[in-house]
Amino acid sequence: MTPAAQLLIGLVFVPLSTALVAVLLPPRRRRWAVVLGGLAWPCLLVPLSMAVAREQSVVMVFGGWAPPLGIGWRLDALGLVVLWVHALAGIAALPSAWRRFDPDLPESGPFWSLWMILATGVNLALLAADLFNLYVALELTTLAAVALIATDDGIAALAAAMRYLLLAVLGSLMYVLGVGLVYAQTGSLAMHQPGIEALNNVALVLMLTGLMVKAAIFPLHVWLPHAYSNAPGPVAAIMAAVVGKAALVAFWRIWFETAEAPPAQLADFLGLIGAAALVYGAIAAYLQPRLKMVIAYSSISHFGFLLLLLPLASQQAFQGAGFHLLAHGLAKAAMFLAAANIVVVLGSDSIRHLPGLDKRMPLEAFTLALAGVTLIGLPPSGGFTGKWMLLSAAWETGGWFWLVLIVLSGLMSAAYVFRILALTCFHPARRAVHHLHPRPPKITSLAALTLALLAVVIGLYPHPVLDLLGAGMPGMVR
Amino acid sequence: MTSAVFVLVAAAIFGLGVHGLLVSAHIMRKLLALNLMLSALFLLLIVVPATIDGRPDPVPQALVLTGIVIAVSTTAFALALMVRLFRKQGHASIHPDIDPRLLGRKAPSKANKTAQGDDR
Amino acid sequence: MISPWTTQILPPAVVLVSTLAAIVIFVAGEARQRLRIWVNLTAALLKLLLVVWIGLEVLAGTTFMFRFELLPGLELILHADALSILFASLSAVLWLVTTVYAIAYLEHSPNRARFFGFFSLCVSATMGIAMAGNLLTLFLFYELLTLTTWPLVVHNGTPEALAAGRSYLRYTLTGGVVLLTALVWLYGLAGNAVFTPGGFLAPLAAAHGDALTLIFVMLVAGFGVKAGLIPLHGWLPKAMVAPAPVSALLHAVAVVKAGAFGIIRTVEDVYGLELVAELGMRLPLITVASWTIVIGSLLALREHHLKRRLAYSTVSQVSYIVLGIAVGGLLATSGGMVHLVHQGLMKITLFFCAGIFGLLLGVKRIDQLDGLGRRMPWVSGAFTVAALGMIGLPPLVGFISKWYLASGALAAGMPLVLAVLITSALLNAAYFLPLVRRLWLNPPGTLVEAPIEIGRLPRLALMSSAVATAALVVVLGVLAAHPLSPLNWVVKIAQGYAP
Amino acid sequence: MTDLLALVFLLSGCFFIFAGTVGMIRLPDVYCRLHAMTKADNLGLLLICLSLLLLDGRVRIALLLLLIWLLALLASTVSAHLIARHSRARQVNERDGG
Amino acid sequence: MSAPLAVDVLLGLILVGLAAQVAIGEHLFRAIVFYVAFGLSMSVIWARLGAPDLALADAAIGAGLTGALMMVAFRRLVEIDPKQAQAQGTRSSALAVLIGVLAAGMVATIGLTALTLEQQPGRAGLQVMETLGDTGLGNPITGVLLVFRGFDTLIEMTVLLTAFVGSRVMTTRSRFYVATIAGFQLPLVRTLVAVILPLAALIAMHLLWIGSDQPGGAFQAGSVLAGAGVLLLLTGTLLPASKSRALVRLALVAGVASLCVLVLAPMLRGQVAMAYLGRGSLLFAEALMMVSIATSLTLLFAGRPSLKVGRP
Repeated sequence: MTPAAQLLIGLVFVPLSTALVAVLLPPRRRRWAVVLGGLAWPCLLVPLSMAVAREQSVVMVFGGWAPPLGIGWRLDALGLVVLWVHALAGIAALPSAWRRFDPDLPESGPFWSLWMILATGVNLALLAADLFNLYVALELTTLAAVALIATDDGIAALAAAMRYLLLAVLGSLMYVLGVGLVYAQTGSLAMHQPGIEALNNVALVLMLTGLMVKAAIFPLHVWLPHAYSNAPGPVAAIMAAVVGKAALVAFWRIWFETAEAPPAQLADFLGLIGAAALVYGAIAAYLQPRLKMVIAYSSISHFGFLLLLLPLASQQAFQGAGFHLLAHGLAKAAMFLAAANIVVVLGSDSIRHLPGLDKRMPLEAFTLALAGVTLIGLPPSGGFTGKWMLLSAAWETGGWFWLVLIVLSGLMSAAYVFRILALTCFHPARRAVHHLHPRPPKITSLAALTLALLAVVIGLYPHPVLDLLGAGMPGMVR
Repeated sequence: MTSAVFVLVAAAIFGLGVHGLLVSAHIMRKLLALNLMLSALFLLLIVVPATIDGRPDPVPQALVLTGIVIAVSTTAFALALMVRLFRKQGHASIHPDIDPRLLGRKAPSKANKTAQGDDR
Repeated sequence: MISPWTTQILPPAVVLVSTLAAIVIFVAGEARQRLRIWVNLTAALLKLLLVVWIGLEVLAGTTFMFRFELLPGLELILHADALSILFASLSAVLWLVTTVYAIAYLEHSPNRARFFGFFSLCVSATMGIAMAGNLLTLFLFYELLTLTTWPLVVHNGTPEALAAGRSYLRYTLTGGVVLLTALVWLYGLAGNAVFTPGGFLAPLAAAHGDALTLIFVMLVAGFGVKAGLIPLHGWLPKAMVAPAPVSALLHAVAVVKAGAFGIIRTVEDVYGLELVAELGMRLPLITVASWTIVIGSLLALREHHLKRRLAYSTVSQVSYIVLGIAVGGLLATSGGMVHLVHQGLMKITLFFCAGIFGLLLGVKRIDQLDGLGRRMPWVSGAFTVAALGMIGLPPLVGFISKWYLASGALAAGMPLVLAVLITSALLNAAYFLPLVRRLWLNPPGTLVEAPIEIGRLPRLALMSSAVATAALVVVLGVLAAHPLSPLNWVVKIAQGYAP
Repeated sequence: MTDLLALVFLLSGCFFIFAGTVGMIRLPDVYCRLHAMTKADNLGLLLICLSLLLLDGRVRIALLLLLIWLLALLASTVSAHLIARHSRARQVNERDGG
Repeated sequence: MSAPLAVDVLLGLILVGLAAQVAIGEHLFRAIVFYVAFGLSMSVIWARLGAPDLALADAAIGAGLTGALMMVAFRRLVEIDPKQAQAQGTRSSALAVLIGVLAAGMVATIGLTALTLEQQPGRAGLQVMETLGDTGLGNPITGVLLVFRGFDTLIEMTVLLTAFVGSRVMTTRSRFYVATIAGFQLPLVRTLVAVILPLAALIAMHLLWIGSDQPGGAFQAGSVLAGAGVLLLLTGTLLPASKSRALVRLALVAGVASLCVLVLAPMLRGQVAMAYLGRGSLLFAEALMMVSIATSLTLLFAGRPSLKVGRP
């Protein structure tokens, strides 16, 4: 068992054991344990990144039982990128969570262990190279996420959590049905199945639909906006950064790896769904009355954007999409953390209360602006890099429709971002709230700002990430 | 032949579950319906793959066993969530209403009462 | 001779000076007024010195080139050729003046930290445009310029300001999107290419003629938005709600000139005029330019709000540049390019004066100008000089550019263009002379609002900056023959393009 | 011979259970229903267990069947008892109430 | 039609009928009761299909515990607001019926077509059967659950733990609640407890012990114990306690922890993660899993972090 593979084990078992310890500890001590664990597992990513850069992927098999008998794990560049987003967002969320989930609050007891369980689930979902292992990972993630949303005890949050739970169960049901069909056809649950000329399309569609529910892709997105916008700030940040993306990565993997030769019409159809999601999300975001709702709907729009990888399906497009995953994750986490502070101070995130924010909370306003730039994809920013790669991929494959769509997506994001910014900074402040709650400690704002800056700066020096993603995906380029 | 029969049975149960899920507003009814659908799914998972010397393939059996435990865990959690939601909003169905607090208005007094009344 | 390292580091340095200033200003916050003023002035001076230094080096034949690979096959290039120096020095000088003016102008208004922060950012974006060594870099700073000028447009935070900002974004971001599309396409065809006099696309013309044509149209449209080519000019008059220094900067230097500059780069350094003509794009370009010149003047004639009239006059004047480029030939090209500088000086003077009138006397409309000449002789004098320059009265700068344009048009055998120039000159006269008459000859009317009192120093600063630019208008006109005058500089550039 | 016996047991067991079920449905009030269910069903179950016991004949199985019957007996006894108590308590309440 | 097939059809019809009662029955409570019946007949079908492990699990967990949890949740609703608790709000529509029928048709076609798929020779199930000999286990399902795909089981246990911790989020705030329905003072109840408790323990141990060779194992055993726990709660022998105890928390995480040990211990000895360590290790893990399953399910039923002994 190579050392790199042992690090893989660590990626799952450090958060998991942290969660167990947190359950064992008395409530007052839990957050210390979680801070340690939450800072510990990201350290593993450094050597792992080197390993992945050396040989495209790190593989391990449990108990030496080779698939299809046993379970295998595989860490590739894409998974690594999302793991980095997860790590950074998690670390940045720590101060905010520390402040929000004070041990005196009843919900703080479960919160800390649930957070680490969520981390476990996400990391596992990114590692799993086995269809059923992926299912259990996603179940774990969903359950933890729902519970975390419910830690905000408001009616809206509870209802949102409930809707999320029901839909997620429905989604995993379809997914497992698909997995069952795959097993019936191929007799194996491995994600990468050599020797199958073509996967049963019914199975493929079932699995993809199930994952679309979990990744909140347009027609099946209904759970997301309320869930994200009513969850406590740090929770929303982490979920927006990785939970949807883990499902999306699984979606891509199944599309490109499990299904050897996915039908082209299906690719175009999914691309169109992505287009619809893109437009719908942007319009909806523009119409929202609450900041966090705007951010949540923008996520839907961007997931649609990422779906455009399927019709383009070139290595360059993959690099672009992967990079956009990174930039978007960081920007979203930053925005939600900033929004969390805004809610703390203004007591609400209704955009009627934003005017004059640039004087009250300049750091938050700046964070929103920077992250917004990335979302729009204005140069120079991570968003622009991803957009550019996808654009040139679209140009090479002659996908003019996709090209125009991607270009327009920037404009649509600009619409809702500048709506917020205009209100934040430039509306005469007379209609703003007057009685303010005490500011949260500055470090929470700085954490958010750092993420936003990172999302912009990676656009200036994207080479390492792009080189990582350069290997592409098995069976990806048609 | 046997398996064909059970496939049909599973299909029927699945359809009933979907129907129940659609028509009932009560969360517990939805949960029941989902559990029905899950049972149908498990039945399919066992019946569809070919048997190995007369008994169902052990791998799907293990998967279903896992699935059953996950299902009961999810249900238990969902029930706790439902009770809490019921206590706060006074009825056991999902409303997309957004929380009035967040729009800066005063929350409706009823919601307030139920909220504080039973807390802690 | 200077070390190669310096030649690499100077162009980004020119850009970053004002960025650093912006950061300092933002961090320092609203209260630290003295610090802000000093940072502003020192940064402006430093930038001016750097630009002059680079200019002299370029004159000595040094080449400045800074490369940074943004993406594989996608480079960020900052370089300094004569043309960039022309634009850079213009912005540097006018930034210095405008800073002085703005400090005085905004003395009592809120949010000055934000204003000056974005103001400096806006300038570094302009510098980036000037120094850009390839289309991507140009586009990048062009978008940054959009981003950084928006806060200035909506600075007042009034609903009108917000509306103006919205339309500004609508136009410019759409333009940016068009540019982006064209850019992707161009990179797909030609790869990552540096600006080269005479263009680098000629080899592709045979294979992808139509594609190139379409790309050209998209590029010109994209830049034309900011250059205010009719019918893409809609945002400009609306943007007049911004404070006077902003309108001065936007409409004399940063934004509109950036658009014009982009068109120059496209025509001369990406396509080359021959290729443009070959693609049959030259005549359309000339037509659009002339059309904009005439229509812009007519619209200006119709406008009774002072700043808006100036804005429309900008619309018409900036197209002189495009016209000169499109007509081509040594004379016309230099005429167009030199107008980049000359129009900048004249227009900024006009806006300074308009701003002073508005601030001190609450004068916003034309019919309120009556008899201000006696009330404020210096300012009115500056205004008059600039206005006459606009009309093209010798020996003022306006005359020089128009003269070169006209003779270029004749040299290129385009009498129609000459007609256009004459018409526009007449129209200019028609909408500027009445103002001059009102200033000096009409009896003073009653003031709309009582003059607000500001300190002597700020008042002096306002006046002097206006007078200074006006003086430049005269001096550069008189000394046009001097070897370092913009004219000779431009002629050198033009020789590079149209020998 | 044993098969015959088993068959008789089985059929009678089925009969009792059937009777119990009918009683459960037909009889007027809780107590009668409980009466029918518990008695008839337990007897029926016993008979069925006996018949299975005869059919199989292994001691271990026999013990298991016996255990099953005892458990069922216990369960039904307790549940019947509780149900009866509960309904009686409710009746008392109603009488006092109205 | 042959006799066994007739039996299948009969069982299927019963199952569908019960499902219909659950899905579109009038009263919620009756629906729950019917769901329990549904689970039981489901386990009969598992037995019929030759999957006794599933039969046991579904009878104990699917029918018994899920039913118990649903009933107690229902009782809480009634406690809070009897009127609203039953409020159905079912709006039956032709569209819903149509969609249901379509879904059924879809599943039927999928299943029937899947039946016709030809099977790969090297599929996992066959490999399990071949490799099982090396592990010295008799029950292939235990082999898959704890040896070949043991990691799934680890996550599955974590899911159970998560369900408990997650429900704590809600229950920390809600009012204290006692699930007792029968007074402990009744002598009969006392006998019941006195008889059932040791018996349940015995059965659990039995299931655990034979699990590696015959149907049974940690899940079945744990759910039997959990059933006993529910009985104790119902009879008031045990009462929910809001003061969480370290011992209880230990019992909760023991299962996951033991599986973690199964994964990590081989690595300490330089082997690959989760290398097979022999039956003893499995028994150890399963015992702890049983404890965890029993504890967490009982506590989920109690809706409290801990238990205390009720005094008669």
